[in-house]
Amino acid sequence: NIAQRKAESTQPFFQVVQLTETSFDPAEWGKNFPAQYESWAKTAEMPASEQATPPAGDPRAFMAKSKLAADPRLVTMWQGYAFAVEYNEPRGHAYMLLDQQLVKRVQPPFKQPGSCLNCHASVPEVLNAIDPKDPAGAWATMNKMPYADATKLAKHPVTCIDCHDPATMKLRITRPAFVEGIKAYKATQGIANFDPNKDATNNEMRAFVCAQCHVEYYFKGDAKTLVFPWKNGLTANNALDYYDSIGFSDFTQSLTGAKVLKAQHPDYETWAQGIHAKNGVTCADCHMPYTRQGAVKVSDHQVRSPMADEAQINKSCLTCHHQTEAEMKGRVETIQSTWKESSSKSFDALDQLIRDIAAAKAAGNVNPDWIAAAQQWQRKAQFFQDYTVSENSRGFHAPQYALSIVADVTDAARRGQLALRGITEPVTKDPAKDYTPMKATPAPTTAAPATPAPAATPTPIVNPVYSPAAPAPTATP
Amino acid sequence: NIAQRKAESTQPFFQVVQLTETSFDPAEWGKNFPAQYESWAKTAEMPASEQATPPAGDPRAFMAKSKLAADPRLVTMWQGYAFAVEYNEPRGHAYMLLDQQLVKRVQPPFKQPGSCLNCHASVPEVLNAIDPKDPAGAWATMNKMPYADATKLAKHPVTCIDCHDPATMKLRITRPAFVEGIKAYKATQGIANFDPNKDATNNEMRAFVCAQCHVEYYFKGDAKTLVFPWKNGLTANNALDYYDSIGFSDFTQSLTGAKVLKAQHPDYETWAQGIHAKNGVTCADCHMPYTRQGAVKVSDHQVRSPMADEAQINKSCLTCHHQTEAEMKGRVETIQSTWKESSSKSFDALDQLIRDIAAAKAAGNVNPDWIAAAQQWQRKAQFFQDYTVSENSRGFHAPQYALSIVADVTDAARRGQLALRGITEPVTKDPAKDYTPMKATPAPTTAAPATPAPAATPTPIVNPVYSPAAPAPTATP
Amino acid sequence: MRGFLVLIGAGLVGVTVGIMGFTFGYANGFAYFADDPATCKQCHSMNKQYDAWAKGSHKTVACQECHSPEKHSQPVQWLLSEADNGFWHSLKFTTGAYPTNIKIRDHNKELVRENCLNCHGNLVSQIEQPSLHSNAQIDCLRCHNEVGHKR
Ligand code: HEC
Ligand code: HEC
Ligand code: HEC
Ligand code: HEC
Ligand code: HEC
Ligand code: HEC
Ligand code: HEC
Ligand code: HEC
Ligand code: HEC
Ligand code: HEC
Ligand code: HEC
Ligand code: HEC
Ligand code: HEC
Ligand code: HEC
Ligand SMILES: [Ca+2]
Ligand SMILES: [Ca+2]
Repeated sequence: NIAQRKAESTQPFFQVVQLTETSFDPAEWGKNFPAQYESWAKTAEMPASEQATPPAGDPRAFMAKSKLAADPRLVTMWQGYAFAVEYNEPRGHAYMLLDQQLVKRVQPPFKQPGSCLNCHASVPEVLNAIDPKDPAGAWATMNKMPYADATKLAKHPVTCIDCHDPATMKLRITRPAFVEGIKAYKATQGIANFDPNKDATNNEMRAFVCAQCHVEYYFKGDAKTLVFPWKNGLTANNALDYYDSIGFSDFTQSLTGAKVLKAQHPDYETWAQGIHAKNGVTCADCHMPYTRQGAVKVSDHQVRSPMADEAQINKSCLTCHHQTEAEMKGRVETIQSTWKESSSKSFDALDQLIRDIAAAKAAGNVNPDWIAAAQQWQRKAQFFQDYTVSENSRGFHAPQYALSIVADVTDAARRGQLALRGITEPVTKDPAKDYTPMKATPAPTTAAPATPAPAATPTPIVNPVYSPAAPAPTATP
Repeated sequence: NIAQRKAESTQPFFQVVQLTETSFDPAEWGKNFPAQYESWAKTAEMPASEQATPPAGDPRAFMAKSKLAADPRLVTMWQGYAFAVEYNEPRGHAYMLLDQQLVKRVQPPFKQPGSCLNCHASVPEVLNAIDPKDPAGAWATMNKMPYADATKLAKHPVTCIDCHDPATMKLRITRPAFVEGIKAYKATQGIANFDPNKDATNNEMRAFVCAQCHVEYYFKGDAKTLVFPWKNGLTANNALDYYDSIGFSDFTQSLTGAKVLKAQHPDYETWAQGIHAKNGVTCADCHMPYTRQGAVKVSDHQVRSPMADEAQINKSCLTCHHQTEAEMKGRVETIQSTWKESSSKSFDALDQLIRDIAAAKAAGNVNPDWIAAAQQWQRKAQFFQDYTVSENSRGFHAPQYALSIVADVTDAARRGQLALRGITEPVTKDPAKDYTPMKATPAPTTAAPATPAPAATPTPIVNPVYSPAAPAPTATP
Repeated sequence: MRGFLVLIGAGLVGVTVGIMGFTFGYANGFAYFADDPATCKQCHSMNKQYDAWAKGSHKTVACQECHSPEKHSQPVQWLLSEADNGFWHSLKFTTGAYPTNIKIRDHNKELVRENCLNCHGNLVSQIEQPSLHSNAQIDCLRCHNEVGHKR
């Protein structure tokens, strides 16, 4: 009621308890910040339409839907890797620890390192359990531990202490992988020794806290150190160049023998290429919009899709856009369906390349150099396709950029199919300089000649036949 | 000074002359509307950086730059058609008639119909010269006339009377092709018998007047009637379906023998797929922004690029976007360079398909059915590539949509190259239903097996060998 | 039975009028009839617009000059609009049943559009001219929807 409203607006919160670096229990924080705590807890809510029934024996009442069932081309692409066995839609933060503990990817025969916890648990609590005196050392220990052991030390999913300084409530970065990653990235922009906890603006932090997890990553060496591949920049191309330069691959694709990469949720990197990022619109603006709570506005800690319902669209999009909720929904649907249609075509191209290489290996009569070239193209095509389907906005975070990745997938996959047949096509850098047009003789007229005679020397040869002595085409994806 | 301002503002214009349907001379209109007339005349201005030197004997002091020189892949693509001989950047409306009269495409050996005048001259004047009593009959006559004769009747480029009703100054449509086209398109939306001059809103008219010319078109039959292919809708796919359904092609590509289409400046159709169109932002908003003239504001009739200079960016973009001029310029550059990079890759794919087909025909040992299938793919790839490079905003009018066309080009061209080798790849419609993943045996583990054994029956066969008895692959682009 | 329903009906009207009276009075609904922007600001719901207005190009123009019919030339419309808006604002404010980002209703948007012309009629006389007899033809807000108070 109004009397209460008027009171609320003058006193936003009471300092009920003193919070410290060992206030691991979010309920403690909730005494000072009930609105944020309550909405944070609501990440356990899940619309019935998104729920799936867990297999027999699973302790969960419901889980998220399978992405493998929705598009089994994922299964083909991931042959030789744990993802081919189980991969689901993401859901609320409340489930991150549980869903990780129960996924088949951490069960035998698969083995995972403690590193996995970086993004699925309240890490300060884990490090404290390992060694309260030496967080850096504890982190190294956690990374190398078998997952099954490490996860026993974890008690909560991401919680207040992971994102906030208990003394000032300021946002802060708690993950070493991000500190290193953003330092490397800022260096490419000419900014040396960037430290997000000292140098970042408040607005940057509103994306950085999310970018500790919603990013592409790999585990480096035997130490299983979590690393973000940002040394060359944040694009998909930059990441591929980085992995190529260090000779890294996640697994050997078992159908083709290609050494391939796994791309995971590059939400932050993709957002960074879009127009929202360019205009300083952050993850928190859309996924944690300000919500009227009586007379004050608080950040909605029920992190979720801004399209969840009309009220959510109103809170997030309509802060900046003067359109109706229905119009904003329509915009998102148009972008996502354009992406979906195009990325399905590129997925076919990748799938067909994989089957082709498998068939060529089975046939046994194909030039091994051609196979090697095709595998090299598969590496690119597969990383890019994985990149775009693992990104969680289905094209929305950067619509044009996402489509440029899709276009590259098709080109790489189809070039791979041609390479497998001995055909290497050039890439035109500057058409005005390094390209000569092919012209028909005689000179063209409006009425085209009935039997055109191609003039230039026909390259490449159609259907080259394999002979082990033939010069090997160079593999240069 | 203030007194003068007040006088100007209460009397926005003096009805100096009475305008009628035979006021063909824009200078007459200029007596009533000096501001609009002066800016209209300024379309003859051309920045020095965009000027090229005409060939010897050409009456023009300067002309626009050659697009063929900037990207000679156009020359290869257009073998067998007049465009391969001359194709330039567009420039101001003042030049439309002259540039058409002097282009090599209307000189022998090429023959063009009077239809060409629809978009390059003040048409009411031409029709009046043919038959002042019967505009519809005069239009039919003009279309069929040889261009060389018809153009003698034209005196002005597009002028006031083409866009405005002389009695009310309201915007109006003067081109039958648009009246028919928009009627067909609106019918696909469930609106029957739409007549733009009666049913369109003022805001629609601010795009419709431009859409009389800045659209993809073809000349129908011997009557050479100008027609816009909008029966199925406004997308590139819709246009291709339309042409396929009536069995139309513009020319036979002389290198490959494929029956192909020419796409011309689909500026309106592309804009219509973008977010600006969805928000009612019209061509006039960006290309004819309001300009302060003393105490009144008027539409800038110097139709040109909104990026021409800072002042222009300010007038057009900054009305709605509260960023700086430099930021808006940056946005456009990002969009255009992403488009440029991707569309260059797709152009390579098309170019390589063309060379492949030419080589296959020259070699003479390739299954004719495979060649036919490849030609069919060329038709699609070439129409789409032409569509995206002939559109004048280099991706800006609908950034994501433009990239989806580019992605389709690569897919079609590369499928064509495969078809030429006897390989027909399926298209997955609903992966959850009509797709079966290929799985490796044994079951995958994190450590991938050293020698994977592909299980599923390998399809398709690598390097099929031509034998005239072999079953022909179906050509289904 | 019929009498019973009438009784309930009467009761409902009474309760409604009572709530109206309370909310309208307590939530300062009468402020709506004043011309001073500070009266709009009495509701925190209007803070965002007020703050942006105070920094904007129209800080010399009162809220009402855009959001109400012109008082002197259209007294009846003015009164009706004030009563309508005053009532709804008070009710929504009291019940809290309004979204985080409030949106202008269509008829109020139309009203704002017409008010632009009260001040800028001369300036836009040329661009309005092709459609002189239908004011609604050019929508100022398509380009200038942030003039009152940027979001
Ligand atoms: C760099 C951060 C990061 C690391 C490291 C990480 N994850 Fe995740 N994980 C995420 C994010 C973010 C999501 C939600 C977005 C998504 O599903 O794409 C997620 C989702 C999941 C999910 C639910 C969706 C799915 O994939 O089925 C599971 C299960 C999961 N991760 C398991 C693991 C395991 C096992 C590891 C270690 C091998 C791991 N994660 C390592 C960030 C990470
Ligand atoms: C995943 C990261 C994350 C977690 C976990 C998180 N917060 Fe926040 N929190 C944010 C962000 C982002 C903001 C916006 C800060 C800004 O704009 O300066 C925020 C803002 C706040 C604020 C400032 C007022 C407001 O609402 O904007 C409070 C108080 C707060 N959070 C309390 C909590 C509490 C209590 C918890 C645990 C129950 C928690 N937060 C967990 C990210 C997080
Ligand atoms: C500590 C790692 C971590 C941090 C930090 C983090 N996330 Fe997540 N996020 C995850 C994981 C893991 C999941 C998937 C959980 C699952 O499926 O069980 C997830 C899921 C999500 C989802 C899907 C929710 C749904 O209902 O479908 C969204 C949206 C999201 N995160 C956004 C954000 C935003 C925005 C931030 C920053 C304010 C953020 N995340 C910070 C790890 C993290
Ligand atoms: C301008 C608004 C906007 C911004 C900024 C934004 N997102 Fe999103 N995000 C969306 C929309 C819209 C979707 C699609 C939701 C859907 O399809 O239901 C989405 C989807 C997601 C999802 C999947 C949610 C789900 O339910 O499956 C995750 C995770 C996510 N975003 C994380 C992030 C992160 C991390 C950032 C910052 C680096 C970010 N987003 C920035 C609007 C935004
Ligand atoms: C904090 C401000 C802000 C929020 C919140 C916001 N946007 Fe935007 N949005 C912008 C800006 C700025 C642009 C760039 C265009 C412009 O200048 O108007 C933009 C552009 C867009 C575009 C066109 C660009 C593109 O990528 O295609 C779409 C679509 C869009 N927004 C949708 C959304 C949706 C959906 C949401 C909510 C989930 C949302 N926006 C939330 C500020 C915002
Ligand atoms: C449906 C309208 C339309 C028709 C019909 C049309 N044009 Fe054009 N023409 C345009 C537009 C719009 C431009 C400017 C945009 C561009 O260049 O893409 C243009 C540009 C040109 C140019 C300058 C750029 C260039 O292409 O070199 C020439 C020359 C030209 N047209 C000649 C012709 C000839 C010859 C014909 C008849 C065969 C013709 N036009 C038919 C609309 C048309
Ligand atoms: C009667 C046909 C016709 C109409 C109507 C027409 N245009 Fe054009 N437009 C052309 C032609 C033809 C050219 C190319 C002239 C040349 O290169 O000689 C052109 C050129 C242009 C250019 C390039 C100018 C430059 O300086 O590079 C722009 C921009 C343009 N038109 C926009 C528009 C807009 C916006 C409208 C509607 C308000 C419109 N046009 C109406 C036929 C037309
Ligand atoms: C939101 C603004 C906007 C709208 C709306 C818009 N355009 Fe454009 N247009 C641009 C920009 C930006 C460019 C790129 C200019 C450049 O690269 O110099 C462009 C380029 C063009 C060009 C080429 C100009 C040149 O100098 O080469 C033509 C022709 C054109 N547009 C016609 C149209 C037509 C016709 C419509 C409506 C159907 C339209 N535009 C709608 C912004 C717009
Ligand atoms: C290519 C089309 C085109 C041509 C040619 C053209 N106009 Fe316009 N004119 C427009 C458009 C579009 C508007 C904006 C009308 C609206 O929004 O209702 C306009 C508006 C006007 C207006 C209304 C005031 C204003 O500035 O918005 C006048 C007066 C006018 N034109 C005069 C002329 C005169 C005089 C000529 C010839 C010298 C001319 N026009 C040539 C398209 C054209
Ligand atoms: C009459 C209003 C208006 C004008 C003028 C205008 N825009 Fe926009 N623009 C919009 C709207 C509305 C959106 C959609 C996003 C939103 O709601 O903010 C948008 C979105 C955009 C976007 C993001 C969407 C995309 O396609 O990537 C870009 C970039 C953009 N505008 C650039 C420009 C440029 C450059 C100009 C000037 C040449 C311009 N705009 C002129 C209203 C306008
Ligand atoms: C009693 C508190 C209160 C006062 C005083 C108040 N408003 Fe409001 N106003 C609200 C609330 C609550 C809403 C949201 C209503 C909704 O979304 O349905 C609102 C919505 C609006 C709207 C958008 C919805 C519509 O009806 O079109 C406008 C415009 C507006 N107010 C203007 C004003 C002006 C101008 C004043 C001062 C003369 C004012 N308000 C005074 C509480 C108030
Ligand atoms: C009661 C009078 C009044 C009303 C009503 C009014 N304005 Fe203004 N407007 C002004 C004054 C005074 C200025 C400042 C003029 C100056 O500085 O020269 C102004 C300036 C402007 C400017 C230029 C500054 C800017 O913000 O870009 C625009 C545009 C404008 N008004 C549009 C509108 C629109 C649109 C409406 C209706 C929504 C409107 N005005 C309603 C009096 C008014
Ligand atoms: C299509 C976009 C558009 C529409 C619609 C529009 N305007 Fe404008 N307006 C502009 C532009 C652009 C300018 C800046 C012109 C300049 O200064 O060169 C402007 C300037 C103004 C100014 C400020 C002039 C000055 O120099 O301070 C006022 C006041 C104004 N408009 C009022 C209106 C009113 C009232 C309407 C509705 C009848 C309207 N506008 C409709 C685009 C528009
Ligand atoms: C110059 C004209 C002008 C003035 C002065 C003005 N407004 Fe507005 N107002 C508008 C316009 C225009 C809109 C519609 C914006 C849109 O299209 O979304 C609007 C919308 C609103 C809304 C709906 C929510 C929103 O932000 O769109 C509220 C509430 C509101 N005004 C309150 C006020 C208050 C309170 C004041 C005085 C402090 C005020 N207005 C002064 C022009 C004005
Ligand atoms: Ca990875
Ligand atoms: Ca055509």
